[in-house]
Amino acid sequence: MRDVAIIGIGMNEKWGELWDKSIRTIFTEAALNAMDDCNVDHIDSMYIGCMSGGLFVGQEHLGSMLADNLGADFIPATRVESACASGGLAFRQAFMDVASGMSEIVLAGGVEKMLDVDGGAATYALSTAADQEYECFHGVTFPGLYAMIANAHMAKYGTTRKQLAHVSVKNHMNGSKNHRAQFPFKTTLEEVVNSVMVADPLTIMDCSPVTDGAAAVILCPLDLAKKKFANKPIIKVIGSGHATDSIALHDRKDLTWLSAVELSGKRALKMAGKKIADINVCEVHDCFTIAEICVTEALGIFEPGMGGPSVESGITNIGGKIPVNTSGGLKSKGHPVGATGIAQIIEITEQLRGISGDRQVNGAKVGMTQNMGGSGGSSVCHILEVN
Amino acid sequence: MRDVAIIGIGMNEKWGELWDKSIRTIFTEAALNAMDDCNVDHIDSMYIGCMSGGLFVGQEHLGSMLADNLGADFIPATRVESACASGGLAFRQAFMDVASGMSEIVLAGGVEKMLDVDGGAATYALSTAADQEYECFHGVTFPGLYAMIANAHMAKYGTTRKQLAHVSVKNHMNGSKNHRAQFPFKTTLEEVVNSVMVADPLTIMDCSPVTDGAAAVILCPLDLAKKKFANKPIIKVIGSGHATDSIALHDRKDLTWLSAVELSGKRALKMAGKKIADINVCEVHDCFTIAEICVTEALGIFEPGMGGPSVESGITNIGGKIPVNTSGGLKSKGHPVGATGIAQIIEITEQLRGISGDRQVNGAKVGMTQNMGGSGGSSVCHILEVN
Amino acid sequence: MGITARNWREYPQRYRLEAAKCSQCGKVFFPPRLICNQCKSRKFETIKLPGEGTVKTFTVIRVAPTNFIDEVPYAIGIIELLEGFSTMMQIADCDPEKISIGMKVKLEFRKIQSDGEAGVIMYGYKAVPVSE
Amino acid sequence: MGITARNWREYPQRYRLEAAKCSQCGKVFFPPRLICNQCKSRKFETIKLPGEGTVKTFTVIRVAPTNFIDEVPYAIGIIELLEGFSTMMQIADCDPEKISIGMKVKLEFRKIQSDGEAGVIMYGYKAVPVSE
Ligand SMILES: [Zn+2]
Ligand SMILES: [Zn+2]
Repeated sequence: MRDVAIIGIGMNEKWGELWDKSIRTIFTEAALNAMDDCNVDHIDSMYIGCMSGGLFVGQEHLGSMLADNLGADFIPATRVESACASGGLAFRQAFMDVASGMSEIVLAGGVEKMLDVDGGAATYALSTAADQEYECFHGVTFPGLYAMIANAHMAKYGTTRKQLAHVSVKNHMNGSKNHRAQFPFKTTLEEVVNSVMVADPLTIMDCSPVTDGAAAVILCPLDLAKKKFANKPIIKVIGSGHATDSIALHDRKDLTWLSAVELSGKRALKMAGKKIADINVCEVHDCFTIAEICVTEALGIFEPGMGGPSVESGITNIGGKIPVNTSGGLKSKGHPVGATGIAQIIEITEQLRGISGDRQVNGAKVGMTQNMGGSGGSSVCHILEVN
Repeated sequence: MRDVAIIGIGMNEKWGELWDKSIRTIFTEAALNAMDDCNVDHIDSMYIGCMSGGLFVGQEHLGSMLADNLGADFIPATRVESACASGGLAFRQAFMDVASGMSEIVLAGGVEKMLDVDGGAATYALSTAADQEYECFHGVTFPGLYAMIANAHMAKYGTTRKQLAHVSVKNHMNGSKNHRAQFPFKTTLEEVVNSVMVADPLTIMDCSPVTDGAAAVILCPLDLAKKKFANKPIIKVIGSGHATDSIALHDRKDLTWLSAVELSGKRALKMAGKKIADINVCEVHDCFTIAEICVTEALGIFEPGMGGPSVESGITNIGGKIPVNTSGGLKSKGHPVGATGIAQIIEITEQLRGISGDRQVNGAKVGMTQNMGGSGGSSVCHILEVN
Repeated sequence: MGITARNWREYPQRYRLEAAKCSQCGKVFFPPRLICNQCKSRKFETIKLPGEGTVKTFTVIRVAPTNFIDEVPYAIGIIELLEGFSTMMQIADCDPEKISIGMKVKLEFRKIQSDGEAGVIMYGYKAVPVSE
Repeated sequence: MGITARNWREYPQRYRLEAAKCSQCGKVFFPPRLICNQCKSRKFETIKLPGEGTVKTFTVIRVAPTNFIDEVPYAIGIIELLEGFSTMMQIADCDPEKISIGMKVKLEFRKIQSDGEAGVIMYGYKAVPVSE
């Protein structure tokens, strides 16, 4: 396998309620921004992460439509789906495409247009990431699934309501410094705890929002990057890991443990030849506050049960020992499900380039992303290193 | 890139209206049949072609659900979509996974459960392969799009109504010898021409049916195949090509020419180091009779405009110079959209193994598949050779 | 959402609470499967799930999917029915505030939802507290 | 199918028949785009599409999607409005049997469909034969 580098990154100017733009427009914006970032005028192939073009905008076959709208005539363009991990998985397939020697300059993008439908239709679309027949049939929602994980975690480890809130407060603090964030406001423990209850114990301020948005990155062989794209720091993709688990939460032995996250992390670290302690900055899937706590445990950043106390201690803040979700995370930046995994790659790339401004983690050399599908039915991790 | 071989193949016993089985069951049946065919008890990763789990069965995140149901705990499992070319594209990604050195034993599967919804919902789901806002908005259907291609082809080249019917007659003749086919009956030119009109000039007997079905194949490095799986003829994957075109039919200069098919074919032949004349047997995307005519022209099997006269002459029959759709094609075998591309690979694999019985093409050494998305917005081709 | 065959197909096993028990290692699957992920056996026997269990975890849904909006708030949980086997269902006939992990419940057949479009009423199991 | 914002957004350009013409090479795009696939320019000027054109190809839909079932049979075609620029629309006000490739048509604004669920009526352009 060839070594692979990230040479370009791009997003929409801002994520949020992009009523006046269609899915083809928001994707093309992000893709052109990524191409401009590295000054390429063509790409050889393209991968698109999108969870449900069918249910959100009545449009499948996005490979054809989006390559067409990008003016990238006749290239191979592949749409990849793994629920909310679709973006991370598109990046992984693009990585393989370059690593295999099949293509040279490859775009990995993600997009979701979630606000073209009303709230009920969006809730239904998101629920298709869970087991329709044996979970959703009974009236469970995604906040409900994570709320059950939260209650199990609190019962097993004594995790507190306040510790959950700390995740939201930290991520909004980080997001307040990110001009692309959908909700760049700060919040407090009291506001999080006292917001509208969605599924006990999770309030609306424990939940990531519904978002329109897109993101794209450009990959190429490391050798080519060194030769032609060395005007910016070159970011190497040194590890990729992907794992699945049972789609239904109730089929897992330990409801507090995300095995797909654990295994995708271990696989990525093994390929990278790194230990978790080598990671300087991390973007993880905080679709709900409890998710960030469980993920930091499953990745081995903290011992089982120590995710809550750790976020409370400030160790995951910017300036802490291992900053988590410096971008603001899904919570503040927004969560257009197919685009999230690519935006995580962009945040780490910017951190490793040293251009994160107020959010910069000093001396960041190695970063990690973790992108989750459903209630933990799939997970994709990547490890990036500045050359 | 490593050389890659196909070692196992499997389908459901029969395709058709599988009312009593869910998507998870029909996929698992096909996957277990493929694993049994080569006697492997585990797979390292999996790709699933499915056009619209969201709209057909309200279930996305199929990677997680189907790996889980196959008992393949924690493996990477990736769902891939390119409308009706989803299966071919899943095969291509599996090929890259093995070729890159990332995985050893990989399953490429496809599935579509189209009959859980009523006809109106199925028509809507299929229409999401076309441009919702500028094609479907006006009331066009997929038969309608191909009917417009047919009328343009008839006007430009003098292709006749009878020549279209010949495609259906030939494919039903072939399918009558395929026990897995949904509609294994024979038909006549008169029956095709005089059936219920769907979109002029196409009758219901010019159209492939709505089908429940799944298919799966197992790939591994050629070296491993020679070492451990040599009890059956080893089928090498020698070429893979993928291309896109505008999603909207009206955006193409020549409405009779499928550029994505042309380019995907050329790319696959180039990788294989073969010419189109080297192909002994071919499975192509006959979603409508006119499609087979246009595809045989775009692949360069016949000159532009000669697809109609060629099928009329019998040259594409079993026993003809270049047999096309020996399986019965989408028309007779059925067209569960996500599974079709994998079933094409299975037919060619059986032909090259020499186990096609009454459908066997004598002396077949090199075969080709062509799988189409939408009205030609994407196309995936593969070339297989017996070792 | 216009999906019909699915629910017709799933009804019998939901009504009868029929699961598949691996003939080799004993692992229980609901719905039934073709292969056991624990021992790779493909032989199963049909068993009837017990009608009682305990709450492993739960929540109270206060923002519901369209088909359940009239039921809000309602409790839903993961119920352990056998050692190592659990499944999800609503917890009915009790004050959501009184539900706790470890609580004993029994299963009853109830209306689960009505399909917005077709108006079809769908039935299944719910858990209700066992009065001690 | 519950999709609302999309149609609200697409209406203005449908009503006004506004396309984007590449400022560099002149290629016309409808709907407007951010980049020209012919010359890669990102500069466009807004033009109004002509109200007349010719039929490049057509068909008569006899088995229709749910929202169009009441209209069956209806003709639909690809209409060339400018040299090298075509788009799709229904062909109305004529006997479907009389339509032919090369026929001249003009564009009119009509009701296109009503959304089954919301009952929203959607308008757009249709082609009608030019009486010679
Ligand atoms: Zn077992
Ligand atoms: Zn131009």
